[in-house]
Amino acid sequence: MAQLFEFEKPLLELENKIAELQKFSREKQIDLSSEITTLENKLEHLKKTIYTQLEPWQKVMIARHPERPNFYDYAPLLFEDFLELHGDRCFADDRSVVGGIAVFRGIPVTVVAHVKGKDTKENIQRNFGMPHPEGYRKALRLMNQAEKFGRPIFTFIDTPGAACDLGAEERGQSEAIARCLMAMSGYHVPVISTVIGEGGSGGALAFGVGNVILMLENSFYTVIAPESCASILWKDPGQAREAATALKFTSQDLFSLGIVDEIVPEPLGGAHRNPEQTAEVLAEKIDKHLKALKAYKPEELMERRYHKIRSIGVFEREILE
Amino acid sequence: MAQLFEFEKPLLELENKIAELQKFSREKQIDLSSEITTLENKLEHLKKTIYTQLEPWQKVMIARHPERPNFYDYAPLLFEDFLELHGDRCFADDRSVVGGIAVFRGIPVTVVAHVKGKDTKENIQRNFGMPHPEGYRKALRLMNQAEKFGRPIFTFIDTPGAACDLGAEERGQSEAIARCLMAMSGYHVPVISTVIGEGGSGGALAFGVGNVILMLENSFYTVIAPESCASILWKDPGQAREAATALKFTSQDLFSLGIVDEIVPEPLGGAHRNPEQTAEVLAEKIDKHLKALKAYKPEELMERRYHKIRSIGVFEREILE
Amino acid sequence: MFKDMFRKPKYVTIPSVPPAASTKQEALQQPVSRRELPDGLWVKCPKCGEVLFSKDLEENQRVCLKCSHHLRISARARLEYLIDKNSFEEWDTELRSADPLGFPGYREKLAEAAESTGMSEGVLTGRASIEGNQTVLVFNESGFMMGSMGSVVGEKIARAVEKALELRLPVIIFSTSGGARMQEGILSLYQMAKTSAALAKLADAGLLYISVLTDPTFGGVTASYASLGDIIIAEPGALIGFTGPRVIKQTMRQELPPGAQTAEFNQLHGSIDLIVERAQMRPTLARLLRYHREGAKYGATV
Amino acid sequence: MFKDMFRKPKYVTIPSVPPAASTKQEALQQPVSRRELPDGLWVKCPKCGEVLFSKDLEENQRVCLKCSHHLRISARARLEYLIDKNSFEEWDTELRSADPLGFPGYREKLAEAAESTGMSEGVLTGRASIEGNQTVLVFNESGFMMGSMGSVVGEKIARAVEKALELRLPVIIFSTSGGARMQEGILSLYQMAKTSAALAKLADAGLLYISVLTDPTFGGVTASYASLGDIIIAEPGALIGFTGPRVIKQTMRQELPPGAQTAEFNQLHGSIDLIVERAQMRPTLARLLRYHREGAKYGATV
Ligand SMILES: [Zn+2]
Ligand SMILES: [Zn+2]
Repeated sequence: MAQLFEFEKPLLELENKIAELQKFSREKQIDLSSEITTLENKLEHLKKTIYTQLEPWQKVMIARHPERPNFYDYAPLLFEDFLELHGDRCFADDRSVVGGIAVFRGIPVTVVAHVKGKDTKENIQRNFGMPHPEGYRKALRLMNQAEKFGRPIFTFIDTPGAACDLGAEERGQSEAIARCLMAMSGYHVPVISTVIGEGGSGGALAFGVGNVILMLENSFYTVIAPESCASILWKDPGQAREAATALKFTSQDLFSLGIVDEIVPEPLGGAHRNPEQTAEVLAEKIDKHLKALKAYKPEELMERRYHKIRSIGVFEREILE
Repeated sequence: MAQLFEFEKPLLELENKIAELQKFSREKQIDLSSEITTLENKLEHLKKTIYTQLEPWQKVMIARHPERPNFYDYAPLLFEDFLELHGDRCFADDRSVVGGIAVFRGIPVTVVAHVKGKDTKENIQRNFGMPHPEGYRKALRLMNQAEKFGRPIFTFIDTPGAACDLGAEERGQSEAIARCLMAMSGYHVPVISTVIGEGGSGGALAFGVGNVILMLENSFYTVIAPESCASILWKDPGQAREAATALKFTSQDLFSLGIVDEIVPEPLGGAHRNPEQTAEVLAEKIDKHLKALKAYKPEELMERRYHKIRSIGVFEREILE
Repeated sequence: MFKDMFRKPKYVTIPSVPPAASTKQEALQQPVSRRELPDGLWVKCPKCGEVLFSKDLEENQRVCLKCSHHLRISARARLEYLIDKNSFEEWDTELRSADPLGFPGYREKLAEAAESTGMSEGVLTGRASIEGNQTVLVFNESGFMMGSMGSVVGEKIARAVEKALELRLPVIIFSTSGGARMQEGILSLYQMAKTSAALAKLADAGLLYISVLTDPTFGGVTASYASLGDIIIAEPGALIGFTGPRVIKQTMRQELPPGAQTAEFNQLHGSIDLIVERAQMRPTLARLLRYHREGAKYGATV
Repeated sequence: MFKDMFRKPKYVTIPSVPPAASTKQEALQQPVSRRELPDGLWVKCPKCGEVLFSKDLEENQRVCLKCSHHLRISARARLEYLIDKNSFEEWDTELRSADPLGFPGYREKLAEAAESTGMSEGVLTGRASIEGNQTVLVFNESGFMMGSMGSVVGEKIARAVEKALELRLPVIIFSTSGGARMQEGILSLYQMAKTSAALAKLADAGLLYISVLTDPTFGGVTASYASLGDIIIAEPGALIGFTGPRVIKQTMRQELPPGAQTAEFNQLHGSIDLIVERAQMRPTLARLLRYHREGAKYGATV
């Protein structure tokens, strides 16, 4: 069973009680079905209550859940075929970024994704999903090829943020991110970006310039990690929970702010409870948007993306006398 | 006075003899002017004989002369203004490749050049003029900007060849050279390439895809260093002199083969005897060709360059019965 | 006055700074902001410790007379040092930050920043000439919430770039910033994409963009417009990077080598075309503008 | 027979291999060249030393049955393993190397190479289908003067690429080469530029180019067409680089780390998209060709 968070403990207690009753009923041959049904209804109700009223910090916990499906989990569920391609042609193959060509409902597409590891060893290989410059450059190379060959681009965002070490600085991490932003804004193919887990700052945004931006229900997408925000604001990373609320970074927040086009519902309790179902819903959403984008010519796809990004921002206008 | 080669020794002897006579004549107040004039004529004649009949290996020695002017020597003589720009935006600023924007007879141009050091310290900084991948990538970046801004490109070739160390391999030296070749073939601006010293293999060619290819008289441009050729062919690097002849790499050879459009004459004895004069002649040649290229539209400049490069090669055709 | 402004719900009105066209002159006659004029007549160099006569320091464009350290400088002072006298036409002065997330303390911080800098936001945009060369100019103001980029900074830059496109003028941006402005959350993050997208259009149109990095430039600003210059210039010694040195130290659990993230370090690693001293900035930019003037193009001389 | 050919001054005539259209069938029925069929029935794996039954080895596409080492393979054998039966149309078979520099021993070397490989030059070009996907194909022949590139190799590749442009077909090039062919001097060097220029046109036209690197690929070939693939594939263990390991050792005065310049090393350093075992080459290429088929494009399905 999946690792449980504190706020999920009442569910476990109830589940255990039901299991006990079932065992007792079986062993003693006593009919407790009505009691059990009552408890099961109660459990169902409690689940809905807990999972539909998650506060932002609880969503962060779900988004960072070690068993949360990553791109590699979704790839075989979303695509008929996926061929991973490697390297930035310049320095290295960054394992925290995965890309290649996939076939989505008969259409070849280019995919680019952050990938965190599933265990410590893999996390070290993948730098915990935090790309170095060569990761962005690999993605850029693959996306440029998608543009060349007229393939739609699907990006999947799932990173705590850009790498923070000296090597990343030396090799021009800033430039690498900026080039992704600049290039993505100019593509003539459809770009669909989905936040599937953590969307951490510039490292996430580098793959976020989409015609369509989707978010899995329990993912978050933020300018700064809540811990860092709390550190800066209140000199106390322990107040990450408060920062998580202040930053307005849940899928619902981003939908309200007009950044996210649609929220992809997750199974109760989170994507890790049922990756297949999550992928199925996600595939439907992507398919719907991809079909809608077919209405536009290449030039229009580019212009519409530009205007989408261009119009993000909220400000006031002073009236000069 | 410039370092002398073995084949220049007879000139030195004659020069010494003339100096002796002059001194003697001065000290003893004896008129030796007719003897001196005779010797001076003989010297002039000998100079012409030696320097116009240099064998390939002697040209190699002149091209590699430690005092041979490099790009930095020519820049202030060729251009009204030169602003060096740095870096590949990715890994490093390679000091063996120098590039920037210069003003040539009123016209801003992009220049790219190999630069060897003048002494051991500088040679270590500049890796003896042998570029690493970041050198080609800097050049490519600057040349791409020239294309963007419609500036002519002048390249100056002067390298023993590409760097030969593991770092160069790791960072994709082959790809970096190949990208230069590919990109240069497609530019819509005039490209004028001049071999000013050594033109060593792929590292030289990376800057050699010009609409016009010029060579200083005593420079050479080769697929392989004569020493390496001798090693492979005769298992004896000592036979470099023979290899130098076999490889047909002097400016006259390349002119005959139709690779080089024009030879830029050097002062008797080599460019290092009079860099100013060399630069002046070179500037005239470049100016002439640049003016001639103005007859063509951007698309034509590209197509003509393509056909120039495309038509290089000599082969036979078997007649099938 | 500024505080009042930020408490009003939507459209607010203030009559004074930053100036409408009529007060432009006045603004230019105020070469340095209050912040930079020390209470006393003496300023201590933060690098070498030398105590300098503040008038000498200002005359030297706030470059230490002893160690050549480039002290931080306000957007308006920089503008002064750079442009042809009275040539500046400021744009989009009426834009003001909102508080779209209702972020704790944000409105107060904005008011304080406005108060201390005399600016309405962390960026100044407009057009001017440098040695006779017309250009669009953008200056971050480090004194305004560390030059951080929120919706207004992003919007003003995007507008300036679009205006350059319309006028077919080059763009020069002087960056100094701590990064994206946390208080506007995801909206700030997407200003990186917005400014980069505008610059993509400028590049497509074949227009020149010069990025000048000054101390300090970090985070979302470095990872967007600041790194996209056709030519990238930095002031000597300026600290430039994505992640700040403290965070790197924590993550790597080791000291950074001396000189890490300086302009010189960045140039060595290929990120920067030129390091230009403040006194040379004006002639260098003029030179680059001349190189790229439409009439100077090869094609144009046919 | 070949020797005679190279002694004649300009146009020479030979009736047999390589085949005109009529003899194509025959050539295809000869799956491996003489060189690869050992005198005996046994072959020793150069990597693990295992002695293998030569028929088994051929059936396994010359991949060691014990250690999976990929032994070198002739251009024609590779073609055989790869394409749909009888689908190959060979191009430009009539081109022959001249000796433009009068280089010592060159004509003899050419004759020997022709004799030992049964090929007229170090490259095979043409079109074929792979699992029904039409493509232009190029194979270097390592047995022909180490697969070195002179005027004919460059010309045949440039023509094949230009033909692909005309036919709007993708191009797949299998490289194996010691580099540019020294015996043709500067002419060989410029074949690097020539092949790269042709590929630039192919790229401009939006056509796919797949580069497959096989053991060994070095020098001027790696630094031109071999590194310009939209997708770059390598066979496992293939040695790939610009400078050969011996020269690097001499220059650096140190041993190379184990595995340096292998396909795996190159992939780690970002140069290679995919490492594909010989047995998987056909389906993998077919898959990539399908992805890029005109009809498979997003626009085309509207
Ligand atoms: Zn000081
Ligand atoms: Zn074996």
